[in-house]
Parts: sequence; C-alpha cells; structure tokens
Amino acid sequence: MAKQVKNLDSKKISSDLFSLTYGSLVFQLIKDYENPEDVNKQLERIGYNIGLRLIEDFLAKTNTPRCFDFKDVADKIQSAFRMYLGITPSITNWSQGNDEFSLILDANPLAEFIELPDHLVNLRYSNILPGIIRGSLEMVQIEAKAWFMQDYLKGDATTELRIKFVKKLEDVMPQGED
Amino acid sequence: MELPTIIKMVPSVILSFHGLLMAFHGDICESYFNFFKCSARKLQHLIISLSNAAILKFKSILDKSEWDVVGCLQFRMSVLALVIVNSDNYPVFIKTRHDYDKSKMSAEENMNILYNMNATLDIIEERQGQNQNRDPYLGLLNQCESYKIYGLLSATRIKILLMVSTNVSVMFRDSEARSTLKQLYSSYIDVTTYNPFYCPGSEVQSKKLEELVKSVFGLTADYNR
Amino acid sequence: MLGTTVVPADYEIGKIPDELSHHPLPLIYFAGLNINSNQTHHYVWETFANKRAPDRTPMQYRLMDNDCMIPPSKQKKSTYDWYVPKGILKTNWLIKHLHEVPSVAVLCVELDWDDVNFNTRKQECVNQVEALRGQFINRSCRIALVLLQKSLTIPIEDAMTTERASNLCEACDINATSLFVLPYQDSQHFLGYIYRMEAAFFELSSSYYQQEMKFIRSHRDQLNKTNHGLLFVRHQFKLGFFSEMRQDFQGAIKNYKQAYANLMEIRSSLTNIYEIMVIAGFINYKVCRLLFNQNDPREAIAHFQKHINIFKSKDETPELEFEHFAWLSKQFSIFGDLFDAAIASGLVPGQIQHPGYYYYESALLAIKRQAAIEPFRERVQFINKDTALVLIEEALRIEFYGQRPWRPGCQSLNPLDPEKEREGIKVLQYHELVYINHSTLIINLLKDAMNQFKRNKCPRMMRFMTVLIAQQYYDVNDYPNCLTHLNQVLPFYRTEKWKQILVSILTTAFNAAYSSANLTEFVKLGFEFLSSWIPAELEFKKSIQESILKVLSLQSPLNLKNSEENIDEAWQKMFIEGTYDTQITIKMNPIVPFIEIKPVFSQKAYKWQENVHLKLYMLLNAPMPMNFDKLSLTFDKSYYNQFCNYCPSPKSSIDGDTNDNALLHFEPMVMKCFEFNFEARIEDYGKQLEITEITLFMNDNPIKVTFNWINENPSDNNKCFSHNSCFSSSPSLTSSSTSSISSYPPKFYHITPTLTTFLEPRKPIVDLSLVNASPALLHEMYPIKIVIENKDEYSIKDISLTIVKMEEAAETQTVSFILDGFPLALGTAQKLTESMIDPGTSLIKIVYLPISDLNSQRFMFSVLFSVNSAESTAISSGPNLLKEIVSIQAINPFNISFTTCTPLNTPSRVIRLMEPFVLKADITCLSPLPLELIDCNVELNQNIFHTLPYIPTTLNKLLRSDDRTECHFALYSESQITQETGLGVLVIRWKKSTTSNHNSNTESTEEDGCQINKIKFTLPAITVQNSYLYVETKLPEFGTTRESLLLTYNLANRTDDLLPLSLSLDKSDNFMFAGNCSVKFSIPAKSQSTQLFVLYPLVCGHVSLPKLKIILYPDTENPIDMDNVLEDIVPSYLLVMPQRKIYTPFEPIGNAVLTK
Amino acid sequence: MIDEVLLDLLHIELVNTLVTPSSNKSELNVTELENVGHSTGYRLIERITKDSHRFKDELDIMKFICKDFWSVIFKKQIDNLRTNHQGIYVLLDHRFRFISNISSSKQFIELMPKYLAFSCGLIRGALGNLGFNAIVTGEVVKPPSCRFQVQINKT
Repeated sequence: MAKQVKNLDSKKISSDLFSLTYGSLVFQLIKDYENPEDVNKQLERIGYNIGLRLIEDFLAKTNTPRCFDFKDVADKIQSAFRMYLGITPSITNWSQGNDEFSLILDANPLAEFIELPDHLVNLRYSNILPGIIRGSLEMVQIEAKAWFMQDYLKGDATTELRIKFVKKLEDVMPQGED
Repeated sequence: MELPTIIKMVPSVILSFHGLLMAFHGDICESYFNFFKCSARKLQHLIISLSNAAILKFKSILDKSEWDVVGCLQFRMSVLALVIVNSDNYPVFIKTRHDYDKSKMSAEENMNILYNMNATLDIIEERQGQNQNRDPYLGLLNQCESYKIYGLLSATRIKILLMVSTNVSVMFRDSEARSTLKQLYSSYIDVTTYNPFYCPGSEVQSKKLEELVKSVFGLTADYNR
Repeated sequence: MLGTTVVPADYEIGKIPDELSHHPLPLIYFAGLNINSNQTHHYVWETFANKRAPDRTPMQYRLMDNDCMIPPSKQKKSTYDWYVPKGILKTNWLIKHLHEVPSVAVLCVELDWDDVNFNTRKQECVNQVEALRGQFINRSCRIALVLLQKSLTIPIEDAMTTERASNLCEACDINATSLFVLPYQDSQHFLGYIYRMEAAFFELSSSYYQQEMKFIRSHRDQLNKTNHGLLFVRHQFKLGFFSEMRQDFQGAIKNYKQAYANLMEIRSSLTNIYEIMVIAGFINYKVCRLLFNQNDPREAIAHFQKHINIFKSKDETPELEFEHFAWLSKQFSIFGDLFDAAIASGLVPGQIQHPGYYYYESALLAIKRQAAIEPFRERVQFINKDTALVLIEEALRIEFYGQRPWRPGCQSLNPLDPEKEREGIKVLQYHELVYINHSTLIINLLKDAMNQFKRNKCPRMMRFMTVLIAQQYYDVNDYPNCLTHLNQVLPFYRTEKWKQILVSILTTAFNAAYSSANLTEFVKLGFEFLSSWIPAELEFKKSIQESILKVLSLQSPLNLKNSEENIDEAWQKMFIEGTYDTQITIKMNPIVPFIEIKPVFSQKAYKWQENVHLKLYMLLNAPMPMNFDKLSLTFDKSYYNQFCNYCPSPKSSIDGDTNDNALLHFEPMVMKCFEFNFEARIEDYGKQLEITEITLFMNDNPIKVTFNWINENPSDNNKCFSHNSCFSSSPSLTSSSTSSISSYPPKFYHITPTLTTFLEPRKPIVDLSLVNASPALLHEMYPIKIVIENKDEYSIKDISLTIVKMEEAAETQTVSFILDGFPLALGTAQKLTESMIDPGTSLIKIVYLPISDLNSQRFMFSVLFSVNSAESTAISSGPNLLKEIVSIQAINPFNISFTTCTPLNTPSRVIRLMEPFVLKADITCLSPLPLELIDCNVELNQNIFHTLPYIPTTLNKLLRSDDRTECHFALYSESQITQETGLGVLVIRWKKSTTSNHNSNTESTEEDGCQINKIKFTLPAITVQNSYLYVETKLPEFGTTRESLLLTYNLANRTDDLLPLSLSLDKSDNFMFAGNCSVKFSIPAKSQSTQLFVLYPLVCGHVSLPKLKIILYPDTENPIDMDNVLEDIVPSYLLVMPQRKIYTPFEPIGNAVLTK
Repeated sequence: MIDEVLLDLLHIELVNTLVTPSSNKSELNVTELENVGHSTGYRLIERITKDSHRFKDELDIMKFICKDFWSVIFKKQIDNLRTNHQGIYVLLDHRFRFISNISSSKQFIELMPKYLAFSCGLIRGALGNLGFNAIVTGEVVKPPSCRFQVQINKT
C-alpha cells in the first residue's frame, strides 16, 4: 500500500497535518478552560507568539522593503495568506482614515468541515489568525488590532477578519507574551 | 433552459463543471464530450452528490460520458439502508429509507433491515481474517430475497454497509456500489477527521454528510446554506 | 389411498406428498413363490428382496398372488382433438407407477431339464405364464421365467438342454434372454446367480420404462399447445418420472425442467393459479432434489431462485393471500430441507449459502401468512363447521393435485360461480385459522434457521433469530419464554450498541416483564430504560420511573402499555403470593446506565504519609430526581473500604444543595461530586491502590436495590465504569436522543476517571556528605572524605560509588582516582568493598583525586545503594541514588627560585668546565596548610655531576605558610655547553603535615595517610665556558697575629699544551710574607705546579690577602689577564685573630664569669 | 496548502502552552501535549490510509508508520526500525525535525523530552486507530537524532 500513498498528495496531507494539529489543540484548550472566551484568548496569544517568529521567515523569503503605508501592509498580509495558507483573501471595507480594513476569507483551511457543537457557539475557532497578524506586525513596529467580524462557522455568510492600525512603535523588541 | 433554477439545483456542478453549464445553454460542443470521456470517473463522483432531477436534466450529456445515468438513478432509488460502523462495530451513522419516508418501509421491515445489516458484520469479520485481496471495497457481501448488501472495510476498520433492494428488477453494475461507497467513505473521513469536536465512537452528526447521504438515497439534496 | 381416513390437519398448503418425495425404483413383481410353505422359495425371495447390500442394483420387489389385479391401462385415445384435460397431474398416477404397475413380472417354477416328465411340467409352466399375462390388461410389462433347479450346477450345454430350453421359450412365448436358471442348491455360487439375474431384470425393466416413454412421446405430435398445455406438462413430468424410475437422473432433470418450462407457458388465471403453483412446487422439488443428488448445488439454487422469482409476485385475491404466503414459505422450508439433506450427505455449505437463510425466509413468509389471515378471523366465526370439514376432506381426496375441492377438474376460463368461490375460500380461511398453529410453525422454522446460522459462523444472524423467536412468544403472550430468549441475547446487543436494535429489544423485554408481573426483571430493565441514552418520550420514562418506585414499595405499577388485558391483577396476585425477591442487585457495567460514576484520584501517586484524596463524580441521566441511601466503595485492599462509605458531609456538591437528608439526592443531568480523604497504611506504600467496586444502595423500600459497578479491567485507567464510551458521556449522543432532558454537562464528559493510584514508598534516610580541606594543591592526590550515614531503620547494601568530573563528556574521563589504594577510572561505577551499612552507622571512605591543573573543577559523587528491606515495600528498596557535588580550587603548593654560585658561594652566572659550582633552590611554602618536605633531589642531565659522591638529601622539614627553606647542590660540568641547556629537574617529595589536623569533626583515628606527593620543578638553564687555568687555594681557617701561616696555590693547566704564565703577589701592609713574589714559569699540559708562600699577619680582623696576579702567555703579543677569573675562585680575605694570652688555672674571675 | 513553517512554529507553541511542570518538579508533565499528538495522529492516519489497502499484519503497519506516515509529517522516513518480534519496536530518526533547530548544548538536553511528546502521541494515535493499543516513548540519543520505542500491547 506504500505505493498508493506515495502518489497521494503529500503536500495536501502536510497541510492537513497542520489543521488537524490545530484542531486537537483547540479541543485540548477547551478541555482545560471550559469558558470559550478564555480559549479565544489563548488562541490569540499563541497566534501572537507564532507571529513574532513567522515575520522573520516572511521577510527572509520575500525580501520586502519597509511598508510606507497601511495599504501596503494590507497587501503584504494578503500575500502572506497566499504564502502560508494558500488562500488569497480579498481586501475590503477600508475606513476613511485608511487605518482599518477587512480581509474576506472565502475559504478557511483551518476550519474546513468544522461544525461547532452547541455549547461552543462563542468559540472563535480560528482566533490564531488575528494573533499571528498582531504578532508579526508588532515585529515591524506596527501596533495593530485584529479580530473576526464574521465567522462562517457561526453561520455568517463569510469569514471577515478586521485589522486596525493603532500606532507606530519605537524600535523595541517585544517579548513573547505568556 | 432558464439558468437560475439549475444553479439553485446543482451549484456543485456549476462550480466544478463549466462544461455542463455550457451544455445547458443547448449548444453542446463536441470538445466537452471528450472532456467528459476523459473525466468520466470524476464526473461519476460528482454525480453522486447530484440531485436526481439534475442527473435527468444532464442525461443527454452524461450519456456521452460513457456513464449510465439510469443505472445510477435506479441504484439510488433502490438503496434501502446505509450504515457506517466504526472499528468497534458501533454504528456511528445509520440511515434507512424508513427515516426519510415512513410510507416506503414499515417499522418492522426497518428493524429487520437493521438486524440484517448488523448480522452482515459476521461476514465482514470473516473477510477481515482473510489476508488475500485487501482492497477496502468488499463488493457484494450478502444477498437474500429482498436485498443485497455491499460493503467497504477500510484499513482503519471502518465499515460501510449499503443495502439495496432487489425487488426493483434492475441489474445495476457493481461499479455503482463501489463509487458510492468510496464517496461515502471519503466524506465520512472529512467530517470526522477535520472536526476535532467529533469524539471517535460517537454518532456522526454532520449536515454535510446528511446531504450526501440524502442524495445517495436518491432524494434531492438541498444545497441552501 | 381411497378410503383412508383423513384429518383436517393433514391439509397442508404446498406440502410435498409422500409419493413425490419417495425415491422411485424400478418395480418388479414375483410370481410363483409361496414363501410361507416352501423353504426354497422363502430363501430365494429373501435374497432378492430383503437381504439387500447397498451395492445392489436399486430395485423394488413385490410378491404377487394370483388374484392380485394390476390396474389396467385406459384405452389410449386415437385422437386428442376434442379432448380437454381436466387437470395437470392425477393424484393417483405416481402411486400407481411406484407401487402397483410393475415393469417386470418374474415367474418362478421348479423345473429341472432332466425332469422325468418334463413335458407335463413344461405345460403347467406355460399355463402359469398365460395366467400371469392375463393379469396385465394392455400393459406391456416384461415377463421373465426363472427355473429353480435341484442340480448343483448349470448343466453343460448338451443337445437335450438347449432343445428343451428353446421350445420352453417358444411355448411360453418369451424371449430366450428372459429365461433364467437358478440352481438353488449351489450355495457357493447362489448369490452370484441372484446378482446376475437382478442385473438382467434391471435391463428388462428399464427397457420397459423406455418403451413407456416412447409411447408417451408418440402422441405428443397430436397435441397442440393451445388446448393441451396441461398435457404437455403432464407428459413431460411422466417422462421425468420414468427416467427417474430407470435411474437416468440426468434425463430426469432434463425432462422435469422441460415440464417446468411447459408449465410456465400455461396461461394462469384465478381458476388454475393454485394448481399451477402446486405443480410448479412439485417439479421444482424434483429438479432441486435431483440436482443436489447430482452434486450440483449451484444449479439447484439457481433453479429455486427462478422458481421463487416467478411466483413471488403472483398473488391471488386478498382472501387467499395467506395461502400464497403459506405456499412460498413452504417452498423455502422445503428447499432448506433439501439443502440440509445435501449437507448431511457431504455438501459443504458457505457462510452466506446455507439452509439457514431459506428457513429464515420461510419464517418471514410464515409471519406474513399469519398476518394475512388475521383480518378474517371474525368473518369465519359463523360458518357451518360440518360442511367445512366435508370440503376439507374433499380437498384431501381431490383427483388432480392443487385443484379446488369445490370445483374439481374445472379448467374453463369462463368466470366461476362467485357464491361457491366465496364459500370455498371461507372454508380454506376457516381451516387456516382453526387448524394451523402459526406461532409454533414460525418458531420451529426460526429454530431451524437458528441452528443453521449457529453452525455456519453467523452468530449475529443466530441472535437475530433468537430475537424473532422471542417476539413470537411475546405475541402469544408467552412472556417467560420471551424473556428467557431475550436475556440470552441482551448482553451481546448491549455491547454491540446498535441503539435502535437494543432499544427495541429492551422495550419488548420490559413490556414482557411488565405484563408477566416479573418484578425483578421489571425493575432491572426499568432502570436501564430510564437512561437518557434510550430515546423515548419523557412522559413515558417518567411513568416508568414512578412505576419502579411503586413496585419497590409493593404496589402495582402504572398502566404502561394502555392495553385492555388487565395486568394490575397479575401484579396484585404476585404481591399476595409473595413470589418476588426482596433484594435486587443490578450490575451496572453491562447495562445502559441511568446514573454514571467517574471516580478520580487527585493524583497519579501519593507520597509518604500524604493524604489520599478521591473524588467521585456522579451524574443522573434519568428523567426525574432520584434518592439513594448509601454509597460505598470497595478497594483491592479492603482496609480502605471503611473510609469510603456514604460520607456524612460531602465538601462540594456541585448543585450547592447541602441539606443533610438529601445528600444522595440527584437531580437529572446535574453533576454531583463526593470526596474522600484517608491516609494509607505503612504496609501499603509501594503498592497500587485500586477501586474494585462501587455500590449504590436504595434501601428504604420493602424491596432493596443495590447498584453495583465493577472495575472490569483492573489496572487500566483508560476505561471508566460506564465503560462503553457510547453509553455515557458523549454529548452528541444524548442530544440526539429524543428525550428532552437538559443537555449533558460537558464538564462531566471531559472527566477521565482514574481507578488506581500508587502509594509511593518513602525514600530511605541516608545522608551522603563530602569532607575536604580546600584549597587543593597542584599535583597532589587530593583527599576527599566520603561519609555515608545510614539513619534509616534498615541496613543498606550493594553500595557503589561513581565519581564524574563534570563539564566533561564521559568518554574523555580517562583520569583515575585512588580508592583503598587502587587507582580507578572516573565515570565508572565502583562497588564498595563494604557489603552493607547497618542502621545508625556510617561508612567513611577517602578518595584521592588527581589535581592536574589550577583552574577550579567540579566532581559529582553519586552513591547507589539498595535497602535491605525484604519484608516491607513501604521503603523504596532501591537502587536509590544520592548525589553530592564538590568543587575544587587548586593552588600551587610551593614557589621555588634557583641560583647558581661559585664554590665561594658568591652568586655567579658563569660556570666553567670542570669547575665546581653550587645550585641553590630556595623553596617558599604557599599552602595555608603546613606541608612536610620529605626530601628534595635533583635529577641531572648528562655531563652534569655532583662534585662529591652524592647523598640524597632528606630534610624532613615542616613548612608553614610562607616558610622558606633552601637546599644546595655542589655540581660541575664535564663538558663545555655553549648554548643554554637545562640542568635537569628538582623533585620535591612532600605531604600534607599530619601533625596539625585542621578538621576536628571527623576524629582521624584511622591512618589519615596523607598521600606523599611528588612535585617537579625544572632547573634553570646554564652555559659552561671553557678555561685555561684553575687555581686551587690552600689556607688555614684563620690566622693569628705574629704567627706565620702557609698559603698554597695549586695551579692546574687545563689546556693541552705547555702553558707559560707569570705569577706575582702584590705587596700588602697587613702581612709580611716570604716566597718569590714574582715568577715566570710554564706548566706542562694537564699538569699542576704549586706555589708556596709563608704569611706573617700584622693586624687582626678581617684583612685582605695580598692580591694574586696571573698573566698567561706573558711574553706574547696578546697576554691574558686572569684577574676576573681569579676573583671568582681565589679567596681574597682572611680572618686574623689577635694573639692569645695565657691565664693561670685558678683565676676566679673566669668562674665568676661562668656562674653569671 | 498550509506552509510547513507554520507547523514548526505551532509545535513550538504547543510545547510552550501545554507542557507544565508536574507534581515532582524534576520531570515535566507532557500528558496534555501527548494527548494532542494522539488525537492528531488518530485522525491523520485515517486520512493517509484513505485509499490504501488493509494491512497484512503488525509489522506491515509499523513499516507504514516508518515510511509513509513519517514522511508525510517530517518529509523523511525513519532511518532505522528494529523489533524483537514480541511487540517492541525501536524507531531511529537521525535528524528529528522538531529538535533539529534547537541548540543541543548540555542545558537543553533536559528540555528535549517535551519536544518528543507530541510525536510520541502521533504514533500512539495512528496505531490506536489501526487497532493497536501501544505505549510510545521517545528519547534523545544525541541531538538531533532520536529514538522512539513502541511497545504494542496485545489485546
């Protein structure tokens, strides 16, 4: 049967591996903290820490110059999604101040086939994503907020990730939260 | 042929089969047929998740695709019961025609069918012992007066049983059962493995699976989400 | 057949009549034998008919007496044109040809060839033959003549015999081949004759049947399908039958199949459908049986399938539906029997092809049959029984198989008399209802099926059958039987967990228990039924729960199934008779739990004297609140049971409800938690503690119930008590159940129970301490005292020591330390010589570590030992490990400086060939601890020697910090050394002084044996110059004024040739001296000359001698002044004492001085 | 397609989040991390074997784990598989991805176990779903090479 597996798409599998692992993590966290809110926090935190490291990889792979405005940042984030999640969210709903925008995820590889049980309606399953964004932006001296406006899992039409620019940071290395 | 209805009916086709869509406008160009020929298998899998009406509508094209639509429909209409059993023989998913339409099947019949499905595990366990031919698809497992039972046994000892009535005097090809079972299996895997909230050994409760099964029973799956 | 009495029960739909199931054999008649009177005849008959070995040709023999009448054959019609057959197969035809119409008639006469009056006897014989012929009216039956002869053998063919034989045949008009001779006295060959004859008879008979068949075929061409369809079938059937008679089975199959085909061609109508079905059944039976016998089961099965498929759908009027089902059912059971018979004779069944499935189908159809007749029950109440009976008997005597008794022989297609039909059908229904016991019929079929499934590896199918049987019993209100059967399979289906199935079984069982007022079962099943896992209306469940409580307090339950049958009475009766047990124990593991328990030890393991803390989470998933009176846990160590009984005031009960009387009160779907604390016994430490049972008691009713969970897989924590994950704890499951109970608390679901914990044994009380005096000194073997102190009550043993130099990989640890005087490698465990350390004592060891460099290093000392505690597990017998780390800072013990000097002890860097010089070592002690210098020696390079024969200098000298000491070495070099080379090394042997022992805490009774250490210092490097002249001075210690003394200079020529020199001694005011004050002379090579001077000191004190001046090669252009050399080697001062006075011996002052 | 980098980073976070000091401070409590691995492995194997034939026997399965299962996770096969044919298997990975990028200096050696727990869980889960109840332990031989021991309990 080895042969058979060879020809099954190992890239797909390894991407599965991530989403499965992530799922197990979420489930474990739910066991640990019954309250979904706490779980959301945890996920965001984990995302943040990942972000801190991920940005290096991103900059290394795509030798990008410093962004000059937030639109630029948005594009970078978009391309990061393409790079790391294999999806290209659309950028919309810019605020007047161009300091706030939405990413619309038509598909979410993290939450494929997920159906939330009733007692977890408040769970933000993919909350790792905003965390990653916050973390990685912080590493390039941008303090930003990121959160889910809509979530497909909650029966919303789409999955909308909102990102808001807060302020520019002085060059200080942020420490990983715990 | 007004498009919106079709779109409502079979979005999956629209999504994955531009060809069909075109064919729908009436102008059926040869190139698509060749396309179908090469992707007959793909098409078949797709069709499994189609509503009957859709299939009939597409018949003209599908016929060209070396794939017998009527056979599929007859097969679906004669599906009596479907059971997915986990490695401990616990039924994580059971559907019988009774669940959809009480008129088509009495409660007693329903029970007997369940017992028979359950009893088929004997045969599977027998097969499990044998080492030759370890293809997951087991083929026809048992047959008696009123029904046939086809089976699939995965490497992880997931068992899927499909009961088809033989009262309908049609001879569908084995491939129907095969593709249906394979399709069910992969869908089962998706809804159970991707979803961390599913506790192994408990009943599968998934709209997505329900939809597929509904269409397997030849009942139009409703695609409104 | 006619005239035999029949009973209505004989009328059986689709039954295979005996004549059909009978195996056809060629029929042979014997005439002329009177077996009763004649011994010989009897013997002959017996051998033919009765003493039959299995290998004999299959035959059926009958004796015929003279008056027996063979049924005559009807005059065959010349034409069939106007003939309309009245039916397919006559009921009597088969019997006729099986038992009445012979193929061969054998006449036996006693007649020898050499009989004296042969001719008369011959005539008698002829008459007999004639008579015999007379008995067959137009039947072409073969005639055979057997002559029983006295002669011992068949006489050789002589003219007479042949002649007589031939005209005998002639007279009797039989073929010569039909004439047989049996010398019945030839006992030796008798059997042989018989067999041969038998074979011959068989030939005859089969030729007869063949002729019959030919005859049947002959008038086929006169028939036409339209009118004579029935005849086609009939004839074809007959052909089949005759082929069977002549044992031509393949032929038989062919013909029967053809017959079947023809039958199918007949247009079926309400009139003849039943007849067709019956005949089809017959033919199919024949075909299948033959096929099985011919070992072709596949074909048989295939034919049967075809047969069924044809008739499955053919159904008659609803009034007769039952008949159709009955017939179908019969078909299956018959086939099942055939199949089974085939298996009995060697056929191997498969898991999915064996009689079981056919019996099963048959049973299903039988059930349908029963259902089909039910509606007509009351309709046949008022029917004239007598007429009915008459008609039924008619049905049994009917002329053609499968025809209706009220219209025999009717084949017309024109509509039937509806009135008659209705009446007839009514009778059939009446018979079905009155004379057929369906449930026994069904149950028997199911039992057959069950056995088959059991035999053919289909356990589940078998259980299914059991369930169906139980259902039948239930339907006929045989509840006890129903329950016993269900209880057989319930355990299995519980573990199988197919919900719908289990629930339906439980429901039936529960109803049965309820209806039969079986209290125990009612309670058990009732409780099980309460579980939220079982989908049922909440109201119903509530009423069950209520009923259970009522029953426990000896009141009859609510009316659960609203049926008219009065169950209340049954209960009342039961209570009055007191036929119930007052103590019911319910094993909770296997059943669907209505209350779940998850025990959790707070820790995987508990330390020495730590309190064991146990939490018991409980969840009731019954519809209504429930109270219990007692809760008790059982452990594998019964001692602890006492702590875990119903605890007076549980700390936390999740719902916060803590009014004491409701302690064991549970609300549906509200998790409750009870906690237990207790201390472990000493002897149990080092062991596992395991919960073996949990029991809940419900005691305050006349009937007491205990609920008991057993830990089924000891020492497996993964499993919980409500072990099957699907019965408990999956929220998805409970939410799926229709009962609207408040949803399952996920918290409980997430709790993973732990049934066992470990009581960790205490660590032994043993100390390891290291004593060492810092600093360590470079290059010493540094002593470290290891003290292992056993403060425990047990002695310790198997002690081994490992010393590892840290921050250094194991493999690089080549250095070795010294223990008990043996060098041992670092990093390897070393077993200590001391076998054990007794309690309260301690073991002291000294190891010496090599100090190889000055920077600080850390050594880890680990001591492994095990405790000598065979008797108790409470202490961890080990190996236990103790670790200590010592870090060592080393310093240099000495500081040494060297100086080289002239013999005159004046430091000088210059060393000349063959001229002695002095090496001075100045040693300063840096160690804060006093050191003892044992000795101090030099190891010289070649060419350097000690001046005087060397004695090693042993200076046992104690040096305290900063003490200095010197040692000198007089040396000379024998060869010139131009570039600097080391002299050699200085070796100091030393040890730490023992005299002042710094640490007082360990009384150093045992030889503290500070190791003697060697330390080496490299000596300075020197050069050795060459020189011409060496001057040795001889002079007294001191001089005295005005006393002459002698001064001698020995001059040694170091060159290899004559050395001219001028020597002079300067004038001096301190001396007067005699000797030649200035001379010139030469000294031969390698020889010496001596110059003497007498000195007369004038002054006293430290006075300078007259200066000696030597110039070499004085009269050459480059003389060499020796001054600088002489300075080094010639003394230049002398101590001169004043002249001594003479005192008289009695000089008092001196004494006075002495006494001071 | 989700990039592998994310998995590595996630794994680090798993370790940081789920590994807690256990009752006796000396060793760490990796049960939760191991569980996460278990549930992941349990579900992953289901996907991997989707189209594969059923397995002949225990050894067949172990080979599958070492070849296919390992390579979809770590992009490399197990370097060496040994067994005593009594249900104990030793899997050697000379370059174990999850610790390959961690400094292998002394003070880290103690921390290594927690980087193996997840993978032990993966193996246990996979075997579990294939019907074998196993105990899986891992140890760092000499970074980055690791040894996993699988002990299959006959049930």
